[in-house]
Amino acid sequence: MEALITHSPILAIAVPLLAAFLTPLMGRLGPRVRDTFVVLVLAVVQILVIIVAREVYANGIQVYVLGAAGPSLAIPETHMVPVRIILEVDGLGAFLGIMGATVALAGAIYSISCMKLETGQDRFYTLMLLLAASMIGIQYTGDLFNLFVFLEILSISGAALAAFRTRFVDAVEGGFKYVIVSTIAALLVLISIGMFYGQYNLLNIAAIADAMQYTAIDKIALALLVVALLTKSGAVPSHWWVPDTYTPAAGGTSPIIYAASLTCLGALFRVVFSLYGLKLSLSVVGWVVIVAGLLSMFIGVTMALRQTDVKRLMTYHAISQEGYMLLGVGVGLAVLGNPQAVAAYGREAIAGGIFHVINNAFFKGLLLLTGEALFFQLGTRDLNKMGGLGRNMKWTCAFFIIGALAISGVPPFNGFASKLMIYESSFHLNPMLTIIALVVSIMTLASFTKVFQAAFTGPEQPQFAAVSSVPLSMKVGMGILAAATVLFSLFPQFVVDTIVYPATDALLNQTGYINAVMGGA
Amino acid sequence: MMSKVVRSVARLATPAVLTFGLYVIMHGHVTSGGGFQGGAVFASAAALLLVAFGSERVKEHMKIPALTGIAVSGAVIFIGLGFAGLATTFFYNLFVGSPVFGHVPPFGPAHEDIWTAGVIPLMNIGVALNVVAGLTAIMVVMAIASENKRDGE
Amino acid sequence: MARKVAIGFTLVIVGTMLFATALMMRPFGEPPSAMDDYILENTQETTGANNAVSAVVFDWRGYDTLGEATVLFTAVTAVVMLLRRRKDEAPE
Amino acid sequence: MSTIITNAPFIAVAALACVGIYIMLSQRNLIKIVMGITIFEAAVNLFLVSLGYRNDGIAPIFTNATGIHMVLPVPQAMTLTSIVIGVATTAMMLTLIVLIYRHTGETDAKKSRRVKG
Repeated sequence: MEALITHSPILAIAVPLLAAFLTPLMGRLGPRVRDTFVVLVLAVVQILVIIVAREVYANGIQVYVLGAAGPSLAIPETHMVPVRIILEVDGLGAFLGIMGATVALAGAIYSISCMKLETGQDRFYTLMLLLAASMIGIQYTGDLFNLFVFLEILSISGAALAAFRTRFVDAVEGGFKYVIVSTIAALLVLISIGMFYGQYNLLNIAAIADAMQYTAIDKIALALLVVALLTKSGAVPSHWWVPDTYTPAAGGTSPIIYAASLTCLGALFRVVFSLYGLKLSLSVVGWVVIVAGLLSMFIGVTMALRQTDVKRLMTYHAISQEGYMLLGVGVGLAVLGNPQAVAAYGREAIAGGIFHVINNAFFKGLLLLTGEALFFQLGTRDLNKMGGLGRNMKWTCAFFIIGALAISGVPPFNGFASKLMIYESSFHLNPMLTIIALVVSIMTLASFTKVFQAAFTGPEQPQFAAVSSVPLSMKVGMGILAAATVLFSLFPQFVVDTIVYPATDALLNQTGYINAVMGGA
Repeated sequence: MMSKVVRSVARLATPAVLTFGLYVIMHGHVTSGGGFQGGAVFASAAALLLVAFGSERVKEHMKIPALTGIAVSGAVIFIGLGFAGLATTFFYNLFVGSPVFGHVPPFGPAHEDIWTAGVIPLMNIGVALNVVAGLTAIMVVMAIASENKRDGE
Repeated sequence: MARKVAIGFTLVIVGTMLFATALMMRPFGEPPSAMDDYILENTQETTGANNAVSAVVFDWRGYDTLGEATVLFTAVTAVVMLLRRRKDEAPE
Repeated sequence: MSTIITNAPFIAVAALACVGIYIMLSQRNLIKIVMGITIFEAAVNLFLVSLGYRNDGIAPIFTNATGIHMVLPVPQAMTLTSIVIGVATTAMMLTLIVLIYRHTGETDAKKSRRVKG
């Protein structure tokens, strides 16, 4: 047991990797064996991630040194800097690890019956496991170059999953856009890694943060990293690839690809807070993030109002919700240098932003799955052709209502809880921010009311009269995310206190992050 | 399918390329080279055959399921060696000092000694299998895809 | 026209950043080397390998190489999956 | 002026990267865009490997070495990783171009990429 806890960070990454290598062989034993195998592995990963999280919340940052004579031997004797790759799991990493594992599990279960008739399923599940492993790998790593490597695994598997249904031209184009954007973003990350390496001869995040002089080159590297990771997470200046990629993504993969984008957002927070921290020119960077957030919110929701494709509409809301996360974290970032302001509202703002990340992964993922369920049953995503489906697709309808209410921030759902934290705290910085956020929230509600009316109420369409309820595994997949949403809605304060604030404090406490590797007081 | 000259040269060159690739893979831990480089050399032989004989003939000998199997086994060997070190840490080099590839040279310039470096030579083999099968599979699949297109036009 | 302006603008910004970095970077050929010196001095003792690059690839930073092999595996899986023969296409 | 001469490799990297970015942005043909990305990638690899050069250093291999003044090994390992990753992404991009071509009969970004939303 002790050994399991010690090695759990690496096992949470290595087990899905090994399973991904074995999935093609499992496929030869038949689809049932393979599906069971994949779901079992993802369940094991979920357990491992929770073990890691418990350990992190109980005993602080977990460090695991790969290949050393002991897992906690971060710096070799007679030496000053870390040499080997180090996994460093802090509150944020553990928190986003739980998010990734949960969404991956739900998506995999959902896919079992959704993908039953497709060819190439062995490789589909292989890529799904690789995507899950890379999400956890990005969150847990403490090494910049390793982050780049896992970012590439994420990009390639994500693009392949988005393009999986190659018979549709939009799927192929979505995958192509995703791989182009990801490759360029990853190369920008790699250049900035080279800049750090050239100056400090270090690759470990904590060690670079410790040695950081904040020279002009570091500022350029910061710009490149922020641009690259914002692009990967789909915030506004480079949001154009998001709808094209998520909309055609097959089966249960669209929420996983969405969670992968949120993972990149987590990597952005890691870079800004743990790598640079207080050395930043805080108000400038904070306001850049706030403005990106406001634009994402506003442009996302206005574009969503015009859509008639149900999944495409949801993806624009995904952009818009990402704006809330950036707004919350940006407000916190802008006042990071001022301890009183941080205590008064900065900490709450960041917590709101981070809480919104996990909430979104659940209810946005749920909405994307209901959109895919409609497509699965009807063969179309066009809202104008739907109607009266509430009678025949009761479960999908119920799940949609949960997701839509939560995303619009209607009390008492968890979307309201996290948005309230963002409203309250951004009000202190500038009341205008709160007003814009509120308006966007109302527009979100309006947009989802429209979808609800178009798809589930109204006269029954004759060609869809025979539509039946979705298969069991799809219900279970949606049910997992719906249950998570409801659970978070029932006990928001408990969730905030047990997992959100530890993640926030991990971001705020840069010294703690550095000392976990570098030692010292 | 290219002309007879090209095919004969390809036939002659392939064994040499394969031997050199094998050398690069097996000596990766003592001289420059390694699993990736040697694997790429090895796969270039497949590229040569594809160009010389055309995908129609080559794909009869290089089946995708077999190539996938080889790639999987290579990757599993590699990650398995990582798991093997788990008693200490993941990726711990557990064969240093053991009877298997266990010699430890003293610091400084050394003579060529194959029997060194612990798990590194084994990992080289695993990676090489992965790279050879992977690159070959990519080339064969792409060649088949482009031939189908030509037929359809 | 707008497109050309946008291209020029991006190019100027990125180009300035890159050239500025090139000029401000420490002189070529005189790198700081705390981490790499440690690796060079201890490679033979710790890993037994004479080839320091191989030792870095498979031992000191072996986990990166696992990621790298995985990237290749991912790409192979993806390419074979995407170019699969579809059901509606006639078999040969 | 002297910086330009001593740091000539880094400047070459910047120039090569600009060429790659220009091709990436200005071309309409998907294959040419991929070529631009590949050139940019080559620039990044050159940057990484040039970071590890030490004046008069030899290759970091102790077998039959002539001294122990060696160049840094880590950048070489990173470049190796980045090259392999580059191969993987290029294969992925080309595959998707093949599929786009099958659907549309075009490799031109303007004609094949439908503008929506």
